[in-house]
Amino acid sequence: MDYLQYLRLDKFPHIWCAGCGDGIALKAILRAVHNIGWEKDNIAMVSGIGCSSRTPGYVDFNTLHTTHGRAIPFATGLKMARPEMNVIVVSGDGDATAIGGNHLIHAARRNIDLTVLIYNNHIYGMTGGQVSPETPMGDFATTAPYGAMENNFDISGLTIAAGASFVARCTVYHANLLGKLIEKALSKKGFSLVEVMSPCPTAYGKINKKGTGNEMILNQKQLAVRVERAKTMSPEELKNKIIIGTIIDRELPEYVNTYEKIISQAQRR
Amino acid sequence: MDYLQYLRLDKFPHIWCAGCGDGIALKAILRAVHNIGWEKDNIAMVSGIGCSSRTPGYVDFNTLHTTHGRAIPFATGLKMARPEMNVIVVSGDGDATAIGGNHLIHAARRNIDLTVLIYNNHIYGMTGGQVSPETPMGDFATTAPYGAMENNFDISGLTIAAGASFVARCTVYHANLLGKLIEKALSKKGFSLVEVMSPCPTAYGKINKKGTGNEMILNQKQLAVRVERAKTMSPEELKNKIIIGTIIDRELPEYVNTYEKIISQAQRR
Amino acid sequence: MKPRTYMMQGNVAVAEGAIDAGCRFFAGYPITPSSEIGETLSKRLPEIGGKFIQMEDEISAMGAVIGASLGGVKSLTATSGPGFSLKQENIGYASITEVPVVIVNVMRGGPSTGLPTLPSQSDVMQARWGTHGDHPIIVLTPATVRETYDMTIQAFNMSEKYRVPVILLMDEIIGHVYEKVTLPNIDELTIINRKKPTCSAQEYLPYIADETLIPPMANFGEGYRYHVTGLVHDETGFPTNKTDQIEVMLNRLNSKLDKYSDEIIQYEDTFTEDAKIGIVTYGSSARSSKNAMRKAREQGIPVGMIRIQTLWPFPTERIYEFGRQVSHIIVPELNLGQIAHEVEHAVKGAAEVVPVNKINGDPIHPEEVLLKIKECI
Amino acid sequence: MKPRTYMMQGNVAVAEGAIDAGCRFFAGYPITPSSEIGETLSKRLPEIGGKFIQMEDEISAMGAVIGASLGGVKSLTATSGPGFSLKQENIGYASITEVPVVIVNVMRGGPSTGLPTLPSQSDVMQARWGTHGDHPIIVLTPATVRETYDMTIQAFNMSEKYRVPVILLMDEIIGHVYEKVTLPNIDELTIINRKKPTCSAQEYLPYIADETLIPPMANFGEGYRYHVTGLVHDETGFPTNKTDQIEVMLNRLNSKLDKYSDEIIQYEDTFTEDAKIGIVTYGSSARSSKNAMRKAREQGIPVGMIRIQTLWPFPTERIYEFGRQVSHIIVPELNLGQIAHEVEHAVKGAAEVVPVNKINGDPIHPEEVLLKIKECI
Amino acid sequence: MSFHYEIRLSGAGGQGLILVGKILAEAAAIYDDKNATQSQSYGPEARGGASRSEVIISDGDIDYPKATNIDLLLAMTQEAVDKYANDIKPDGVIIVDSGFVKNNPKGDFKLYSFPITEIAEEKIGKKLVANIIALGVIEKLSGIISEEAIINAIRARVPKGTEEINIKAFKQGRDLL
Amino acid sequence: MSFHYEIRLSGAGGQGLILVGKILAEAAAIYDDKNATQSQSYGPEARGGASRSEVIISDGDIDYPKATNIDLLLAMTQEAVDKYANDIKPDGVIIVDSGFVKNNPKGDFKLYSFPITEIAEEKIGKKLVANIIALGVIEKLSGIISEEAIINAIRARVPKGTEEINIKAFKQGRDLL
Amino acid sequence: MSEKASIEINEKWCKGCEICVDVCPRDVFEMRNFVAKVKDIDKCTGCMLCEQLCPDFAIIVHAPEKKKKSVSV
Amino acid sequence: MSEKASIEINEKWCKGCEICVDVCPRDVFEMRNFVAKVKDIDKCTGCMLCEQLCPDFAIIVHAPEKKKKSVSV
Ligand SMILES: Cc1ncc(C[n+]2csc(CCOP(=O)(O)OP(=O)(O)O)c2C)c(N)n1
Ligand SMILES: Cc1ncc(C[n+]2csc(CCOP(=O)(O)OP(=O)(O)O)c2C)c(N)n1
Ligand code: SF4
Ligand code: SF4
Ligand code: SF4
Ligand code: SF4
Ligand code: SF4
Ligand code: SF4
Ligand SMILES: [Mg+2]
Ligand SMILES: [Mg+2]
Repeated sequence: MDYLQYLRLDKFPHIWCAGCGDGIALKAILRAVHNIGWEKDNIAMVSGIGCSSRTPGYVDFNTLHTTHGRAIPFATGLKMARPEMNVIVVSGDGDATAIGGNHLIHAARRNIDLTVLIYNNHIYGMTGGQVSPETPMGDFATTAPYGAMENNFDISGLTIAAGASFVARCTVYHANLLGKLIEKALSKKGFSLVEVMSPCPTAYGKINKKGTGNEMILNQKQLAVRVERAKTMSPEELKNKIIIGTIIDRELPEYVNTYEKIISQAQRR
Repeated sequence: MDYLQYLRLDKFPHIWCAGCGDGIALKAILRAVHNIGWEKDNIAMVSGIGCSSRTPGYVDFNTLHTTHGRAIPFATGLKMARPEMNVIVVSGDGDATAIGGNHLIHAARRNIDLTVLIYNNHIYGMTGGQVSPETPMGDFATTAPYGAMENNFDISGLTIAAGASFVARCTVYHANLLGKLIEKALSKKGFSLVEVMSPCPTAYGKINKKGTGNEMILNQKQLAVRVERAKTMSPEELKNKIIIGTIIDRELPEYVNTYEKIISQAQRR
Repeated sequence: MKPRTYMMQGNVAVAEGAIDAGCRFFAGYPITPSSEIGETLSKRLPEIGGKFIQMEDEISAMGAVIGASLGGVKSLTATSGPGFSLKQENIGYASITEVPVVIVNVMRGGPSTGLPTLPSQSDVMQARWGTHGDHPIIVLTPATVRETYDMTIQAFNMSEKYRVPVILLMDEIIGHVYEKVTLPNIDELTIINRKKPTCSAQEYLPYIADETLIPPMANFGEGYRYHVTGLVHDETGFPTNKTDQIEVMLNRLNSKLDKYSDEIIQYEDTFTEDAKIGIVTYGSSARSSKNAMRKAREQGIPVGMIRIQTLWPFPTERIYEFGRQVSHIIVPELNLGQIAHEVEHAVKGAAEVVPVNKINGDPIHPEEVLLKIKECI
Repeated sequence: MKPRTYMMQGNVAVAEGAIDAGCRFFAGYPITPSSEIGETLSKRLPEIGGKFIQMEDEISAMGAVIGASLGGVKSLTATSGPGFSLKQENIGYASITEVPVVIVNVMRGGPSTGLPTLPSQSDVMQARWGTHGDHPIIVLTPATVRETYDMTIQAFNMSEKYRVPVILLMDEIIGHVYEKVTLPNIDELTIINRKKPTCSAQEYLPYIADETLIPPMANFGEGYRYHVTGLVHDETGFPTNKTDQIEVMLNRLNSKLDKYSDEIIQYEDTFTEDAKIGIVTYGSSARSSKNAMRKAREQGIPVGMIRIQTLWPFPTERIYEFGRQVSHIIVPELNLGQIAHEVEHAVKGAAEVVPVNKINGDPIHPEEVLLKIKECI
Repeated sequence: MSFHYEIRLSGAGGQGLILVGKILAEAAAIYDDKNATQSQSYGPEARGGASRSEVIISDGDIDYPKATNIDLLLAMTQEAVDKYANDIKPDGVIIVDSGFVKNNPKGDFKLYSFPITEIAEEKIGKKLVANIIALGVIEKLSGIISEEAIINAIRARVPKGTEEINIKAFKQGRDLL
Repeated sequence: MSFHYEIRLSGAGGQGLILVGKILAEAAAIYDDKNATQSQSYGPEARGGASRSEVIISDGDIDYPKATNIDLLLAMTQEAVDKYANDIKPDGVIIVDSGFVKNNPKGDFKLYSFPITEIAEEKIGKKLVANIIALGVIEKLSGIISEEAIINAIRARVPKGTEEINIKAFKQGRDLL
Repeated sequence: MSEKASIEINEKWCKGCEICVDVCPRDVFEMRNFVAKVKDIDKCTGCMLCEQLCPDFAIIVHAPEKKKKSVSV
Repeated sequence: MSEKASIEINEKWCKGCEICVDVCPRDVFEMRNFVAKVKDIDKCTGCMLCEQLCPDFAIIVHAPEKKKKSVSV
């Protein structure tokens, strides 16, 4: 397919570092959009602040780069104002689960028809490598010079517990699968989430001696385990593995839809 | 036992309405504290804003009535400053899961040694009965004149997914069990949470025709199912039931403790 | 059309004004003493095809109204002090992205949780300066229920016309008082909607303005795909770090309202022609002051009053003139002199500024103003 | 003791100053251009038994420092504009509960996300008025790395002494510049700690003050059990709705700093004795101005400068005097005239106030100030 | 400023005094075509504690919507009467519920004392309508609003289905005098 | 204000120019006992894009910590030299990496062009030390900081274990002249 | 402590919610003038339910010695 | 479209991350002067991996007709 038709070409080359996974994730999104066949005019991409959140600037949709952590509330308002619009949120692990954690779980609870993509690079990339709720315990960061001391969130588990309809996880290495999972997420009516494991060589890889971007991406190949296979493995075997695939896919009442029904009801009275 | 020794008697009668469950919950807390035998000087009770959050004003501990939703961050700072102190957070369903939802899940993730009590009355009591993330779908509230349109959080599921060590739920009717569960929670090293189902006749009961406080409390007797029994029941049977008891109790590294270790390490260098 | 006469609460007048202004989206979070606005709209909006959402907090409510407005739906949020503090970051976002929104703050006593049920006017400076960075903002303040209705409509009109967040700053007294109002017929109202681009989507530059200084605004989903960011951006809407582009952008942003100050800045003169003693006040304090002024006039004291309706931008010129006319300007307000300070700035020493401040939760009593008037003779 | 001479960044000087002031707790959330403060402390604090926590956002960071300070540990948080906006609600809480805390805002260009890496001084008014309600606050602003160190200590001292949140307002230039500094020896420092109650726990009333107006403060866990609330409270610390009690409380709160204005308000005079043209400025703009002033003096122009160190409370009296001495007061600042407005207020028309404003992300250039100086001759 | 009448309704939260205030104001303003304002004071945030509602009725503009010179005070608790009796203007009217007010205030006013809540329970069978009985008393004693206007306002303001019982209570109150 | 020297180091993020700035400033201030400031400009938030670091060395106070009248410019990319060559003062010095700068600027300055990055790769075997080679060139050409001071500063600033390779690179740079 | 239970009701704090009336298994309470009163103390078993469930701290049960031990609080 | 794959590399956008070099199963790429170059197009099977994984949109693979169909994008 022709990615370029979806891009704002004059903004390229993009700001992401050499070997950053965010560009790979963007390609997967574009394949998904292309396969579904959505009109560019009917797509809004909303983000917060972070490297990942720079994504909307590069795509030729209706794009909204909001404040740190708040993409989901903006997207919620937009979706309610224009239910026919396909609203995609792109967010970083810090943006979505640190400062924006509450909006994430509430959107999941409401099961509002948004698709949220969280680019999880285990770090605050944009601001130079501070610890994030997704930094594995013991790993280093500029604000974790003794190693991260906190547990991290299982983003999938958390959003499922909060009420999401569709949740998946994938690495950028498995780009093909990633595109398909995003396609499923976009097609889902209800709150859908894809956690995209995206290497950040600059702010996370270096300080943790994980190598350069290409090395980190190749490493994902080793670490990834399909959800189906993971079910047959023990917790020990799964340690440090990345489980990829669809984690949940269920039918629940969608918020905007429910609201539209209430409106017709209220207007009938 | 003598509750009065723990109370600020000159503040009584308290502000809670006739038949409000919050006073019953407070008694359960005091029994738990009494049984453990903590010194009043070593207890801090921290709250946000709401009817439930007025609790600290009535007890003769170190008490801190903070801003709406933010009790947990204040408690976090206090606990880190004084690890030897026993820090109890009292919060409402709105305070803890709406505006304060992010702090709740992050404290659970850190597994910091706090005990959080959420008085769930399915409503914003203090401000006159607006819908809350805990208002059951279809129920009425001053801001849900057509019935609540959103799913609600399963507070236990959410905090377990976030990383809590100990999670329990109880009704105020089952006051004796409630006291014991709170005692367990207080004794737990790590993040512990008890969801206290507390009737609000004024702001929730009336508009939803659930009767007066005494009727609502008696109703809890009908609705409650012990966690052990619930395991043997089908989802249909469990519909609208309140599962009470210990939902999870597990060992995980506690944050302040980990930090103290890091300090000795850093100081040794 | 049947006459629209009601006993109406100020907060309800906001809701009704918003509906009549064309508002079809409200996102908020309950807080005393503003909650009735959301409560009313939760009922009323669905009846007319609009939507209400109670968000998880005030930050997200502010985000949601900006998102909805970008989608082309006029949007309102309402709060009080603590929530207003939380909204500040996103108010700045609306300001720099020039997305029309209306924010109501029904003021209660502060700071912090303060006096949740008692009246105050102490968020006046915050309404101007609460968010970081220089930014344009309009702040209106009504003194009656009827004016609350009118000003809510005005707030939407200004917001749409100038692409700026407009704050309706009320005090608890105005928010909660029930008063008899006769509302104008819908067809008598002037309703302003945002100017849409007339050029093609290809030609559209979202932040380029003609001499009006206000760029036409395309709604998301209407074929004009563009980029919106809270970073300083150039005329294309994309971030820039170039000093000359930054300058063009921020200068237009921060001066666009100057061009319209005549139509934005509103105040009401009463008995000012022959006044030797002046009162400058606003909101519920203007009601106390009016009462006091009537009594003073009955006693032959030549008092005149300017009631400020547009707090920001501040009517500096009018107050300067007034300062040169009168010996004293009494400034009754339910705070420690926030507008008095601004009046002092405006009069440049020409008249003596006499603050009447009250922050104990009681409204200013007409007798208190009367006393000051007499002291000024 | 070995001489403490280093090349040090402004942000690192905050961290080192905090440590030397006795700060042992930092809670924050990263944001450019302040992140180095937290980064430094994340390493340094554990080495000396202190604790650092990166909270989930700025709101919770602000809450955590108040909680820790109540526990008796001096506490710091640091941020920049967007985070500063988010902290406002809890800053008001610290203000009304009189819990000592220090908040650093390293200013970048606003509004909103604005210009994250570029310098600015545009949060000056927000630092005073960002939270709702009238409230006491102290705002200090340094111009060199060494002064940043000193002022951080001062900020803690003032915060502890007056039980008030103190804001250290820096601009990006001061935060990021590396400069040679020689720090004083630890034993030469004056360190002030909060006054503790001397009475028994039974007698302790947490909000009753003697003529100092500052109530002694018991730390949580030290045997004085009391209640802290953001509601307006009486002397016992419990909420009150009684007008007379509210008045006592809020009046003391809002006037306590007045009593100490002489020691709080700091500014630095350079060449002012014989000045005919004045400059009033602060932070990095004072460095540009000083450079310009030197050049002007070389050309025989009698310029003098007041560099404001305490932005709030504002040195109104000194500026008023200065206004009567000089013909013009030039006010260079990286915003649209926030302090110029205050200078205008202070001089009451006596001197002409000439703002030099820049908001394009560039620092003010000495030549620009020099130009204005020449225009004023 | 020819006609100006100030009413304060005071008691405890839950006694329905806000509703009485609204009915009075609406009756005067909408059905009797006067000007009126109604305002109330709240306890902590929106609930509990003491309750106070004020109605001002005038044929001119009402600048200041708070009562300063009270013509008529209704006090449904002892606390209320103790607190507010002094604010009454010379020769004003105070109505108390004798079931709750045991110590009658003394001063330059006319005092009317009835066991209002008891009557509600006994005569109407519903404690809850005590407020409406009081409304009847107020109407009769103040004489400033027409009976018809009040009945109209009651119909408009009380919950559907309770109109008749409330009108009965109102009449019961009028009949006390 | 007798002695005052302004250096601008420009290129791309990742080329280590900030480090060079810090070493220069530290060498001058701590080991050579002059005054010095170092400042830098950042891309979006803290990452990526163009990089610029400025060092001012003086024996008096440094009021204004930004370069206004540049004595020496190091440009490691074409973009950098295009952007900044004009800011150089008459007779100033420009050093470019000829591997990246193909179009040399023209003007009233002395231009020195070396394949700095290539040399780093070929002579030291590490592309990464190009910045330190440049530092050697700067030291030699400016002549304002002692070699010893710079070597001390290098030791203090570079990651442990890389001191010798960096000093080697520094000397390599000096030897280019 | 005696063999028989005794109950104190703090009428100033009682808000008349009737919870005690409803929950007492032995029908010990009644409402009078909107506050709870002990109707028949003899029936009381000292089970403490009323005390635990009175939201207003208005009931204190002095349970008989032997019973008290069996109640874990 | 031809029977043979062809590859376009946009050198202006290529940041030299070497991902293409590492992931291509047929060793088609090499690095030259910090940017990727096609070393041996003949080996290319048109599997698209390099295109999907180049983060900089710097690679376009024109896959051979028949292969293309088997690749789902
Ligand atoms: C309110 C606020 N706080 C902090 C920041 C600074 N900030 C910008 S991006 C970011 C974190 C980015 O991390 P993440 O979301 O994981 O995105 P990444 O850059 O790693 O893709 C932070 C803390 C901000 N812009 N606004
Ligand atoms: C920032 C802020 N927003 C809103 C409020 C208003 N407010 C006070 S309590 C409350 C909700 C109370 O509900 P909950 O936490 O469930 O407590 P409850 O009263 O039901 O016990 C709200 C919205 C506030 N005080 N501060
Ligand atoms: S800092 Fe990390 S996340 Fe950001 S662009 Fe670079 S590699 Fe990607
Ligand atoms: S409003 Fe509800 S929660 Fe609040 S005190 Fe009354 S009954 Fe309890
Ligand atoms: S102790 Fe038990 S039996 Fe006795 S009154 Fe109370 S509830 Fe009834
Ligand atoms: S439970 Fe308590 S408050 Fe309720 S009626 Fe009984 S004694 Fe009174
Ligand atoms: S398409 Fe496949 S085989 Fe061809 S170059 Fe790319 S990765 Fe290699
Ligand atoms: S993957 Fe793309 S950016 Fe990386 S080296 Fe290959 S062509 Fe260049
Ligand atoms: Mg990240
Ligand atoms: Mg609740």
